[in-house]
Amino acid sequence: MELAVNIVLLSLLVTTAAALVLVRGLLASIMLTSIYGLLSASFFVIMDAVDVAFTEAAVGAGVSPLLLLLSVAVIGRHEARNAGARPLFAVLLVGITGALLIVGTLDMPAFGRADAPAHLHVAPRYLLLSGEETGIPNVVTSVLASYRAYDTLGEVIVIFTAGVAVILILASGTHRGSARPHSAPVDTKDPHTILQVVSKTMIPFMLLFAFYVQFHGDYGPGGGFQAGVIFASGIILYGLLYGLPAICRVIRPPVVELCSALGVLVYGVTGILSMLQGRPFLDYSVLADDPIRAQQIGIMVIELGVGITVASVLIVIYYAFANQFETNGN
Amino acid sequence: MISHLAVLPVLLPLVGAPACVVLRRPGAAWAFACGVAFLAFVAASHLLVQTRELGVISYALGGWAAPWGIEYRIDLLNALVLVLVSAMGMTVLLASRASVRGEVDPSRHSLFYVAYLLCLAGLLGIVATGDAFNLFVFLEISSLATYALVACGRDRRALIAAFNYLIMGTIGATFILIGIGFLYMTTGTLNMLDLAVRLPQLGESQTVFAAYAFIVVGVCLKLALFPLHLWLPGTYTQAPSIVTAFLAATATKVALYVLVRFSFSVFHLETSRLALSLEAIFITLGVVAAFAGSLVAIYATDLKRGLAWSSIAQVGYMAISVGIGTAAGLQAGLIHLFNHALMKGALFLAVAAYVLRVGGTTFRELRGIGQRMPLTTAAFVVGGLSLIGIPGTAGFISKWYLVMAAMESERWLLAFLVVASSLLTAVYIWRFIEVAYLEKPESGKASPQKPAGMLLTCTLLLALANLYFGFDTRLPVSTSAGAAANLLGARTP
Amino acid sequence: MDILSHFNYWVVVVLMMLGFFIVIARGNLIKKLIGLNIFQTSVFIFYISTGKVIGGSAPVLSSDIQLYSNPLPHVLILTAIVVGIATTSVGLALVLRIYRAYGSIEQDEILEQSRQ
Amino acid sequence: MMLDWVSGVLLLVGSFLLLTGALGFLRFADFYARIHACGVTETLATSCILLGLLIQSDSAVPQFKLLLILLFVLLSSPTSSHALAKAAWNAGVRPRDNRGKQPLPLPPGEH
Amino acid sequence: MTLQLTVITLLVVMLIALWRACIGPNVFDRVLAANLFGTKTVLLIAAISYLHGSPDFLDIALVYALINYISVVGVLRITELRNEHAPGDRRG
Repeated sequence: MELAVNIVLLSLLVTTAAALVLVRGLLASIMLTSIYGLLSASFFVIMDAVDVAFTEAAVGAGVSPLLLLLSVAVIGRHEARNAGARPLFAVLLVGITGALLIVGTLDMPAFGRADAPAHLHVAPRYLLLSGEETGIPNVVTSVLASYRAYDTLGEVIVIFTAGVAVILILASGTHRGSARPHSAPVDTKDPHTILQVVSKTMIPFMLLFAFYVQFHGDYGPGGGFQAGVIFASGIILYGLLYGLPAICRVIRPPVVELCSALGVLVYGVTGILSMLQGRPFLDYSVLADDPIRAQQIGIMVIELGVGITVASVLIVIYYAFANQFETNGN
Repeated sequence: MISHLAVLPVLLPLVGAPACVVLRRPGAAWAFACGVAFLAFVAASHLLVQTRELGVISYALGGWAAPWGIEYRIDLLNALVLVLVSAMGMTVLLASRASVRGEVDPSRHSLFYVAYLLCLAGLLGIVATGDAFNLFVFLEISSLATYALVACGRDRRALIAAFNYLIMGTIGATFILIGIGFLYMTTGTLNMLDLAVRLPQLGESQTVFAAYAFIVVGVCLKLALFPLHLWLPGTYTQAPSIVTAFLAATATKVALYVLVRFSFSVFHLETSRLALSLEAIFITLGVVAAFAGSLVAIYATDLKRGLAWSSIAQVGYMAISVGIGTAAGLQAGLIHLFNHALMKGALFLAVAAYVLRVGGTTFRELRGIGQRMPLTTAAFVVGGLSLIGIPGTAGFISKWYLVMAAMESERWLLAFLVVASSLLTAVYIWRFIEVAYLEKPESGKASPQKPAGMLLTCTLLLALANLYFGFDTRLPVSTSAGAAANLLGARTP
Repeated sequence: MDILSHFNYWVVVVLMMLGFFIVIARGNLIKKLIGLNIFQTSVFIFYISTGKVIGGSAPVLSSDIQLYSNPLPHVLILTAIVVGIATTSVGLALVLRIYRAYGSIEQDEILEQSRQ
Repeated sequence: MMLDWVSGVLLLVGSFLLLTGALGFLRFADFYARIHACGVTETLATSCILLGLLIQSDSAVPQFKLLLILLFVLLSSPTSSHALAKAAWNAGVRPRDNRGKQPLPLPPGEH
Repeated sequence: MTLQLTVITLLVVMLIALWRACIGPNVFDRVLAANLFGTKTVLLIAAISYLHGSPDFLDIALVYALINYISVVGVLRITELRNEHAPGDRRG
């Protein structure tokens, strides 16, 4: 059954990608991208990668289509028919790459074999010992936040860099920052009362759910990144329905910008604390006397840092994009 | 405290950047960034001294031992590149204040320095790490920051350049990701040292071959090796001059480092059956790049664009040295890596000063600039002579070692071609000298003198460095000799 | 059975190529970014496929499970997904600026304007 | 045993409803007919399937989560159908005849 | 057995939704298709988690439901705002 679902999902993925190649028009493409995100997330569930599925659902089917939609709202959804068409060159290049990839797969260990080299060398230790060493059942969380915590710091810096880059690129005039809530509230002819009422009841629960995901990451799928995305989604939902100025009044842009740096600093300072006591960077053992307890504290704190940065950077990016829209429209 | 030396050069700018966000005044942000970059440079220099004394330094991040955790592994090669990148990053940053004020919108100033620090941290992180996936993460940090920095250029074409760079850079990074995935699949590890131990046990595997191919193509995209150079001329021409100086002096050098690291430390290029064909590919592409880049540079009407093409030519020399693949060849490549950073730093900082003074870099605008800006132009000329490889400059040393390495491996034609392409370099540098000293300035268009003392000082400093390392060659030569020996020695332990 | 053992990888290769094709062949800048997205997501699918152990279960430790799938690719891809969304958002910000500066996001029209 | 039967029946009914809705979504001639087909079946089908699953499980936490999902879908699904139809109308999409060719005449007062 | 049947039905429905998303013809058809696809994914994940016997996956289903709703609202608001600012959507 699992194998059959696997094959069906892969075929659906190929269909979606092929449709993306053929279809013209940006909104249609974005919808297909969103479907692609959902499909790949389902595929990750089949492949036992629950944390990845969680993230891909939130990012591939949620945030990235949303950002694409915001841009298309500014730009228009038209796509020229033959612009930049270099099909022959493209086919050649893609053909070479594909051939190389196929060559690469030929000597690969068969799919799903438990004795593949990747499952024999580094990973077994995580599965065997991470329970004792960190006291956290979700191995993905313990590898992410402890064994390879430095990668995760890099990840937080990447998202922070994206926030800085977006503000830097979209800043205009003499104003520094992501949004200028200068315009009047977007009151449309059609205030969407039903949507507003329903969403308003949901948003608190979404934020609550974000906190659950933040702190439940040790035991099941979830963690700082996913929680940050969900939190930001709740805020963005509010912004979509009540307009940018309304949300900016509640969550002020400069504060969010500072928070995006704050999350990184929380993470970094946790690492530096260990250095000050003569242990390597990000060695959590200095945080408490009991090593397992120390690991748990460390992981919790840095996941918090991740959550703060991710949520605030996504909100900052939303502000910057939506601001483009409003200044463009007026 | 001393045991943390390995991680400090990366960590300081990495944590300094978010702290810098708090500073809203551009002047304060600049000063803070300079301080951070200076500390990183000091740490990197100490690290170099220490590796020269003690050999390889390993630092287990998070306290987890190597293949399970992430490791920083500093040998002579990393340490040299770390010093180079942090030194150039610091110098260009010190020089940047006036130029940024002149070329970038005021609303962007303070975050500009944050992005600069992030880019520096990313580049240093790539060099310091001993973990293949960690390398990818830091590559993306530096790339994202670079796209934003390039987009700060005044002309709207800067946006197109940044976008093209983003597309190509991301394709390159994704290729590297595919390569790392293939490696992980066949070996089960991500640690470079561990990979180097485990890869030979696999014998001839198509997967390993494909992995190497994807990593090389990805890195060469970042390195702008011909024919993957398409993003470079636009990016260098349109970016703010400071960013161009920074990228030219650091980013391609780091990419070369990654290429060398993967080819020799991880993949044991010599023992693999690919060695012969790869040698030929690198040498051919390098020679073509050296000639094509120089030829385009000769016909350029814009100084900045000409220098950008010259960078492509210089990358060609480095590719040649990797292709030669002997200890002497690698040493020549590393010396050239070091010296070229000094030359291009000096040249592009001088260009930044020109932009500040006359508002542009076309040869028409630069007529007679030698009389109006004697010191800056003198520095430019020194950099240019070094680029040609005139004896007495740093450039001569690297050309000398490169030609020697080619002759040592009995590639006489190659040695001849290297010398011949240097003559092309002389043509476009001479063309500038002619414009700068022998032609009359255009009358009527004299923009007010802007205070740019720091910029001038740093430009002169780099020009002097070009002269200094032309005489006192101990630092680059001995370090790179040690590094090259390490790289090749790792093969037959 | 031999075909099945590599089926996943081959399908993923097709996905990568389709994404890569969109990036190169399309002139619309947003479409290029969408293609890049597909390309990267396909690489993620590849990584996750390599981590699967048939008969294994999700790597959340529990006393009654013997065989787990490999958690390391999951960790790597979590990071890579973040990198992907970061790249997309920076790319989109650039596209918005390009639209403001050129009034178009078609490569041809932009090149034409740049030449003038 | 009894519960298993109930759960099976619920799942089957849900699947059947899903299939009919999807068929309508595939075959109907214009947008409003299609949104009618899947918007109406979706709520009941989802409820049936989720209830069927809920009956199958024996511990409280998954049951609670399923209930949450059910609640959420019951709230969000009609809302989004409504909003979608409204947006389509505002954007100028008009009902068409059975073959999807001719626009239908509008009631007086609309334009 | 019925669970397997449900999974198969869900996959078929997803295929249909995908088909509709490909052929359109209308933007709103595609949005509707994506929405339908999303809710079916929620059910699929829930069903699969029972098939697997690991109810942890239900968190993921919940997130899908949330995200799906948000993206529909996003599409609607954005197409609508665009209509207001640029009547008739001048670029197609």
